Amino acid sequence: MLTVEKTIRWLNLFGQKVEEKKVYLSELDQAIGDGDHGTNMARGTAAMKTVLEQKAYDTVQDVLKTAGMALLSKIGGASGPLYGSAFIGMAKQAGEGAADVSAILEAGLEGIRKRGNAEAGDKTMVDVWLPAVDAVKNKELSRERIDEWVKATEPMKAKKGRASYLGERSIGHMDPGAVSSGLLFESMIEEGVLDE
Amino acid sequence: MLTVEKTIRWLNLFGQKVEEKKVYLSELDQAIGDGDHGTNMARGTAAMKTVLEQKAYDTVQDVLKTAGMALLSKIGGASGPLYGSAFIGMAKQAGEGAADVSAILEAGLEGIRKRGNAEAGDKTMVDVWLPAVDAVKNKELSRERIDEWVKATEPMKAKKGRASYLGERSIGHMDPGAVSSGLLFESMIEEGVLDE
Amino acid sequence: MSDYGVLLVSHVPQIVEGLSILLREVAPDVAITAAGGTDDGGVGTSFDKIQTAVLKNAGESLLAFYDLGSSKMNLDMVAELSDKKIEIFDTAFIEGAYTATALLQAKVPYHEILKQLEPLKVK
Amino acid sequence: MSDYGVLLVSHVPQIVEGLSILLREVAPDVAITAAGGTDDGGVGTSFDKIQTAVLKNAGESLLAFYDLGSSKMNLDMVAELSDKKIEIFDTAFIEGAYTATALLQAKVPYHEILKQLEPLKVK
Ligand SMILES: Nc1ncnc2c1ncn2[C@@H]1O[C@H](COP(=O)(O)OP(=O)(O)O)[C@@H](O)[C@H]1O
Ligand SMILES: Nc1ncnc2c1ncn2[C@@H]1O[C@H](COP(=O)(O)OP(=O)(O)O)[C@@H](O)[C@H]1O
Ligand SMILES: [Mg+2]
Ligand SMILES: [Mg+2]
Ligand SMILES: [Mg+2]
Ligand SMILES: [Mg+2]
Repeated sequence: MLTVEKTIRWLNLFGQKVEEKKVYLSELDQAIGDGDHGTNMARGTAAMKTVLEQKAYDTVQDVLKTAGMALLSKIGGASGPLYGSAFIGMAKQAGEGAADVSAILEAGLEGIRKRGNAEAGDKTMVDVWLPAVDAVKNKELSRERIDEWVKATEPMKAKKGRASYLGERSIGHMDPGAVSSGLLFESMIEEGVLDE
Repeated sequence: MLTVEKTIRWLNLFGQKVEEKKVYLSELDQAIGDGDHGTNMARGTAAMKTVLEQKAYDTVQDVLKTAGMALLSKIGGASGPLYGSAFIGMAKQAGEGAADVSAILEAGLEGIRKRGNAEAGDKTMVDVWLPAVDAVKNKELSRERIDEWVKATEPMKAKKGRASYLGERSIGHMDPGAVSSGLLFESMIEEGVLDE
Repeated sequence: MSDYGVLLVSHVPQIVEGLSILLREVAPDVAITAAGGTDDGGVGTSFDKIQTAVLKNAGESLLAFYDLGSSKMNLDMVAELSDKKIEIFDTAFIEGAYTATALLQAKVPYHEILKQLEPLKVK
Repeated sequence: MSDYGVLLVSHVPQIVEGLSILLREVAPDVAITAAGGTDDGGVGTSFDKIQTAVLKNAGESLLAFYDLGSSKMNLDMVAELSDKKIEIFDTAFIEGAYTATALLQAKVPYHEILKQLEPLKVK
């Protein structure tokens, strides 16, 4: 279950991983996009860290909503409104009760899908979120499986986002947003968010 | 027939009329375009005047070509390549013989049509050039008739150029390029270009 | 002032600056506001800049145009949170904005403008 | 350097400056040159500026994009007088230029690029 502290630890670990992988994420984006996914995400998560430190939070909903607004405002690329919608969706669901992590993540996925209209197989972050949410539901999320989903975007042909302009040429590269989403789910495992 | 001197006098009178009607031409363009036809034409004809004064010309072809390049380079709006193409077309035809004014003007009209693909009734300068070239052929060009053709663009619905974006709303205004073309033909009459 | 305004969203500040110049020339009476680039002027779109452009626009009902898909997502979010009615057009960015603005200036009715924008849809 | 280059022609200098920034980000290896505004920086197009942009472009064969119809006429004239092969596309200006440039960067063959530009035709 999510508590205020666990949520903040989760998000800060995510930010730390994004910062560490910043160059790598941008390199992935250079191949099939505009090469800024790493700097975008690092700018967003840095802003998120700052606001999360600025005051004490009473509810998980509040933490998630604040994080979402920071990501939305500061990322500056497509991933801004997407992660923003995910976190705002999760916040709304957390308002109904923070115990059901699976329902919260499901609401995050819904936020992303509503915003970007991507389907499974379109070579986007949805290709990690979709199976991850399912795995959380079945209590079988693991680092190995996350890696598999991320890698599975490599042979896909992009149908959404900048990579979709490349058509066939988008094949053979991992999707940067899938990789950053992988970091988000990894951080969940590592911070014990999924433990009962 | 055209001589070097007559051609230069014709073009300078045209430039003078354009300068006098500069504000009016721009006002017409404000109603159905971007309001710059007067300044565009005045800039072009001023540049034309300068180059025509810069050296002595041996042939009518040379005068027309020089004038065309000045208009093309300096007008800056759609009328630049249109008048430019007209004069370059006329220059080419004048190379075949400067006596046949009617054939020269016909070549000018061809230049405009090739460049802009406008048909009769599209509410463009073509709606003056087309009947004017015909009238010259039949030796019946007059100031009154020119005025009629210019005014006849008022009820037309624009199909080419910026005015065409307005659809029905382009109706009820004279076409600025038709008005400036009227000045060109008026100047021909006044400088005796059409006299035998 | 018409109750319609035009909102321009682009990845690069210069693009909307230039487009605003182009549009003001043909439509001096139409309310036009723009958001270009990220908060720090880089390539991208800024939710905050879009929100400011919506607020600053004198129009109550906005016709919005954008360059690439990601600006549309930011626009969408602003539209959902805004009190103004914001219609986002999936038209060719510059051509659609030019057409709509010129028609607004000529006081062409809204439904007629929609019809003229239809063939410019490319996204 | 590919033998294809991209040529951008607009009525306003800022529009092509901004568009060049957008394109260079996704296509650092594609030759891109631009002509915007009249000789004195006003709104319009300049035959001379277009001619210079053609000459400065490292590409031998140019894919040209423009904003409004009158820039096309100037482009046409430059194309007729130039030694380079210049293909003018009647596509959505920004969207067409973005698509073509991204595909050139990805070394997609020319005929395939033409196919992808087809649905972006709006003029
Ligand atoms: N419509 C969409 N739906 C879901 N995810 C998307 C969509 N468009 C883009 N993305 C994700 O966003 C990532 C790119 O983000 P980023 O580089 O920050 O933005 P931008 O493309 O604007 O530069 C992609 O790798 C992809 O995962
Ligand atoms: N395709 C075309 N064919 C013929 N004439 C045209 C065409 N497009 C525009 N024109 C003429 O050009 C005139 C506008 O010229 P101008 O205002 O100088 O250029 P712009 O429209 O680029 O500002 C119109 O009044 C019309 O007569
Ligand atoms: Mg990117
Ligand atoms: Mg980006
Ligand atoms: Mg004009
Ligand atoms: Mg103009």
